[in-house]
Amino acid sequence: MDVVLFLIFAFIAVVAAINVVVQTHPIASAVSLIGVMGSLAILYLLLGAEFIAVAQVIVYAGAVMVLFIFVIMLLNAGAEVKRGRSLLVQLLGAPLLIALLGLLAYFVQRIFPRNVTVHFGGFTGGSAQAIGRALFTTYLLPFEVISLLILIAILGAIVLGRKELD
Amino acid sequence: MPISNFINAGDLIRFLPEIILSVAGTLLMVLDPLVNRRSSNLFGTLSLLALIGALFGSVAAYAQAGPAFGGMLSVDGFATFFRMLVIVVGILTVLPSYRFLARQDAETGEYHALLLYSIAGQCVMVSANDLIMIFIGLEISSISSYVLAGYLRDDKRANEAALKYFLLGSFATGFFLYGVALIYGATGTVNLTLARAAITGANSPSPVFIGVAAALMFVGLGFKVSAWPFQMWAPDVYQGAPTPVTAFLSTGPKAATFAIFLRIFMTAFEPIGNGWEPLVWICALLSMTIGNFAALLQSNVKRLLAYSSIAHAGYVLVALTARSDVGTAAAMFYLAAYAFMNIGAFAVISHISGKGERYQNLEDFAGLAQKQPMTAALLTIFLLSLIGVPLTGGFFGKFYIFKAALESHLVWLTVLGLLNSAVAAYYYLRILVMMYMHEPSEAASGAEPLTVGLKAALILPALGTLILGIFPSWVLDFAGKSSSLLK
Amino acid sequence: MTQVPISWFLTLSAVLFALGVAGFLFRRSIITVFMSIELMLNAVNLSFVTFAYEYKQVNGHLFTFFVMVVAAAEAAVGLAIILTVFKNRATLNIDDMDSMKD
Amino acid sequence: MDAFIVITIIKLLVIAFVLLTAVAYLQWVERKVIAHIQVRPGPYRVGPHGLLQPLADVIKLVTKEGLLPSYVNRPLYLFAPFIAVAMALLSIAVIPFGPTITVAGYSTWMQLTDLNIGVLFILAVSSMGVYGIALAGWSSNNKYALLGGLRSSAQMISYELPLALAIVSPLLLSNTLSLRDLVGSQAGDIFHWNILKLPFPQIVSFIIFVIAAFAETNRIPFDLPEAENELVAGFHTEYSSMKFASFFMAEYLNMVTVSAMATLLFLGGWEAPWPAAYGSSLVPTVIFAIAGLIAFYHASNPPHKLDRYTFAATGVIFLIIAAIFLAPIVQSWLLPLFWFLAKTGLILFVFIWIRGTLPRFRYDQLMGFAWKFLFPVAMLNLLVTSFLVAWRS
Repeated sequence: MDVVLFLIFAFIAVVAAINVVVQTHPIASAVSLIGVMGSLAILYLLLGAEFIAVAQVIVYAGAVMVLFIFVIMLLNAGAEVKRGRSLLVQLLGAPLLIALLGLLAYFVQRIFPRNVTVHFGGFTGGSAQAIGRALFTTYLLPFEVISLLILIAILGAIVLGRKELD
Repeated sequence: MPISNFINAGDLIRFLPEIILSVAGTLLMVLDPLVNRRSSNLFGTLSLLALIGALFGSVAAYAQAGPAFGGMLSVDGFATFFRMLVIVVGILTVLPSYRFLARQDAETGEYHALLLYSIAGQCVMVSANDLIMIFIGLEISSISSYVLAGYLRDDKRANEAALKYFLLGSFATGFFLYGVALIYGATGTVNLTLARAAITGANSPSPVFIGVAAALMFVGLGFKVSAWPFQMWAPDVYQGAPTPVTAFLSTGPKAATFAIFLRIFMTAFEPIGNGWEPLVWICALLSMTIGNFAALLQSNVKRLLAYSSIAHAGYVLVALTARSDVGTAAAMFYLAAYAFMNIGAFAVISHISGKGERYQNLEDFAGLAQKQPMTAALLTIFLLSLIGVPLTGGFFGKFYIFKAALESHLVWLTVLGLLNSAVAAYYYLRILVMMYMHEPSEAASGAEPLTVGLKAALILPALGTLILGIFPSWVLDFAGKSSSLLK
Repeated sequence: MTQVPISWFLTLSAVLFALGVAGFLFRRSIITVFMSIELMLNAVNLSFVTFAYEYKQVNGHLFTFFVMVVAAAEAAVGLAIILTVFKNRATLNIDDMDSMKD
Repeated sequence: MDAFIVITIIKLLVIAFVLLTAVAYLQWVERKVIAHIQVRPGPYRVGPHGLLQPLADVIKLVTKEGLLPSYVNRPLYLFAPFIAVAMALLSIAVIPFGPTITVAGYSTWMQLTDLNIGVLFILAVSSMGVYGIALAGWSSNNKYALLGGLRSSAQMISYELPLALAIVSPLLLSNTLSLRDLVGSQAGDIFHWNILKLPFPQIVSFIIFVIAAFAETNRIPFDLPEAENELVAGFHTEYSSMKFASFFMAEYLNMVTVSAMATLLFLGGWEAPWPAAYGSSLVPTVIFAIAGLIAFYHASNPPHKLDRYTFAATGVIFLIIAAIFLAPIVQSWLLPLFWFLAKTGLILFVFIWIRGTLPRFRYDQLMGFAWKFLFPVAMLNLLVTSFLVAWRS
């Protein structure tokens, strides 16, 4: 059951991720990316990270990607114009990527023997309560400091987006 | 568990510089719409005060040295050294910004707020002892720098600089973060001290695993410090960004990134040093070589200094390759010296470049010595220090680095590094020749007289460069003392 | 077999990361390049959550949470930068960003 | 295990049937109410008092030709209505309608499934609803649709913030994210409901929630995405037949969801407003009895010939319902259901009422209202609430 669930959503995630990379139109890539994020959210549930799964949907799929789609719509970005790419990229791109993937998979398989397995309900420490407790004790400092980051993001977007400088 | 395990009054004092900077930044941001900004230098003055306050704050924090917030921060000599360095860089950035922003009609509180936030982020970075905290500090510093690079948003080049900086910076962040994830996977912790204990401990994880993590982090940090082969963004970004911002980017964030580079690689990854040493060796050599040879071909001074900053990143990597406390101390000293001389040189460029940053070419410096002898003399100090002439900070910086390299038996790297320094002398001397031996150009004759802020912005780094060159032991002793305590 | 080996999750994460890198390197549209970066960050998040499962710690979830906040902040600033670029040049092709080439 | 699956399937079918019928009739109610506000009869032809009008509408929409304009981006154009209606239906899954009930020996929740992060789930799903509208606007390849889609996504992003902040305050009082426990924490009379609960009554956040909910569902006065005089029909300009109906359905489903959410978060869910000892259990009986008597009164002097029989039949039905509410066996689960539906229905009525009454905002006013008024007020309310909660604990 868990294996089937994993295989289905891993497959969706990989296909959608490939789609992000090969589609020429930004909006098609964006929709595929939402697909990746959605299937990752399901996999998070499998890993017992219910809060993160929901946060993934709210933050990534519901806010970040909406911004992307919004900008694509606003700029009316069309399909990518194909240029003559350098011969090197054309010849080496795909083989290099496949080699890199193979290497990564090899590393991961070698480092992690199959003795640790995942099944639904195997870890239940990812509830909102557990996250909140850790956030306000052990991770109090990063939590407070990261609020500064959000302030910077707001300020930065305003600085760059305002009509006039003075 | 009681809350006092995670926070207490001492922790707040250890966190004082960051608190001062972020509160001041927020104050500036709020003040911006409330004051008539044509009339005053209020924003610049306020941020100067905040930076000086933060300088004292970091001294006060050092008086309480120790881990803070349950091991998230480690306020030690190393952290204090770099905290003070980035704060001083901040002061030296604000000083030329006064005149620069006024000339571009772009003086706002937001500029200074972003600058203060960025410095606060760097302070978090250098004092953090936990990879997640380092990551957050890095992002605070980076995201505000992206905005600063694109601050003059009607300028095509500034946009492009911001875009490239942003895209490459985020790309690097991805790599760094993947490295953090693997460290977490390998050791079950992201605290550097605990991770080191896990790596050296009995059940140490597979060295391949740690190696992959180290490689990913190296890629991420390599991008941020513009080391070969990740240097391609630096010239465009440094050329396109507003000049005071360029001065800041090439010194503050760079010093802070090198600080975490040293901290991560000299604590957590130190046990697998034999693995990464050859990698860093090649990167150091090629960064120096490519930076120096590319700089030979440049006619734009900002671009030239950008390539030279790639080369200087290479010198610091030589110190890292040495893998010793002496090397770490040498890197700390060099970064301080580099900050002074580079920021001074950029301050001169920002003074010469004029409204709209028109004058950035080598020819625009022609005859500066006739028109403004003082400016030319100060630029000469900075350039001589960049070359590494004795009695300047640059000389001792290079000296200590190559000494540390020799002590670690890196003979070839030292020889090639020294050859590189000889090449570098050529393009710095070109600027000097241009200033002293040519007829005044349009830019040199049109340059405004130095304002008080600008004078301070030039004289302070010149003093710094000379002090480091004449009394190097003042800084070096402190660096040596704190580098040996890093683990 | 009803349980999934943990290495499958990590392989998936590595594959997604590599695809993100590929997208960053091969795509020419700025927005798609940026989306590839988001894909990389998502892949990293999967690793964090998987390791959290392995160690039965909540810490990995918190790192993911912080990464999400950072990604959101990056998106806001990044898209603002893209907007200013588009305003000045009316193009989103990364090859056209060459005003400083000598 | 098997019983669980069977019960779940039964619940699924019942909820789907009731919900879709309710949505169809909500539209009828809306037309009737607005008609009465505007002093006209409304739908009257199909069936007595137009009661079969929704059926006729459905038949019309299903049998209409499904037009596929040649210039649209086909996959996304077809995908958009699907995602809109799917996301609207998904959030119903976690909404509880009443307490645990026991039927024929099996006890079950009056809810499809209970998540311990139900509130977050609904937020997540509703934030995905934007895509239906944004993609519809973009894929139509039509400038009115594009502008409509842009406006609506901007509006939904902006109003999601005050909405979420308004939700947080009652959550602080209730200290749970499960919708079922949320009602459990408000057990008792009206002064235990979050809207009036001490230490800080959540009236302000209730009002903010309802205002933001109006904006989230694109209802008047926030229906700028489909402002007819500026943007034709907004994002669904290019849609027809069932695809159009999907958007329509999604809008009404969202209305039902937010009304149910308001009931659960602020109005005590299925709790009666005052204790049964003071006769709250008699309220439905009294209401239905009065309705039945009114029907009989109308039957005695009918406006149409046929009404003599239809009104009488309706009156009998109402009286039977009133009698059922008195039966102690079913009271335990029928009463909570009644209160829940009554509160949800009341809020739905407010939705319709406002539509009949208020004019539309100007676009910049709309955004300014969200950012400059609603957001700070919600923030302030949250601050005060959190301080009071911290002080009390």
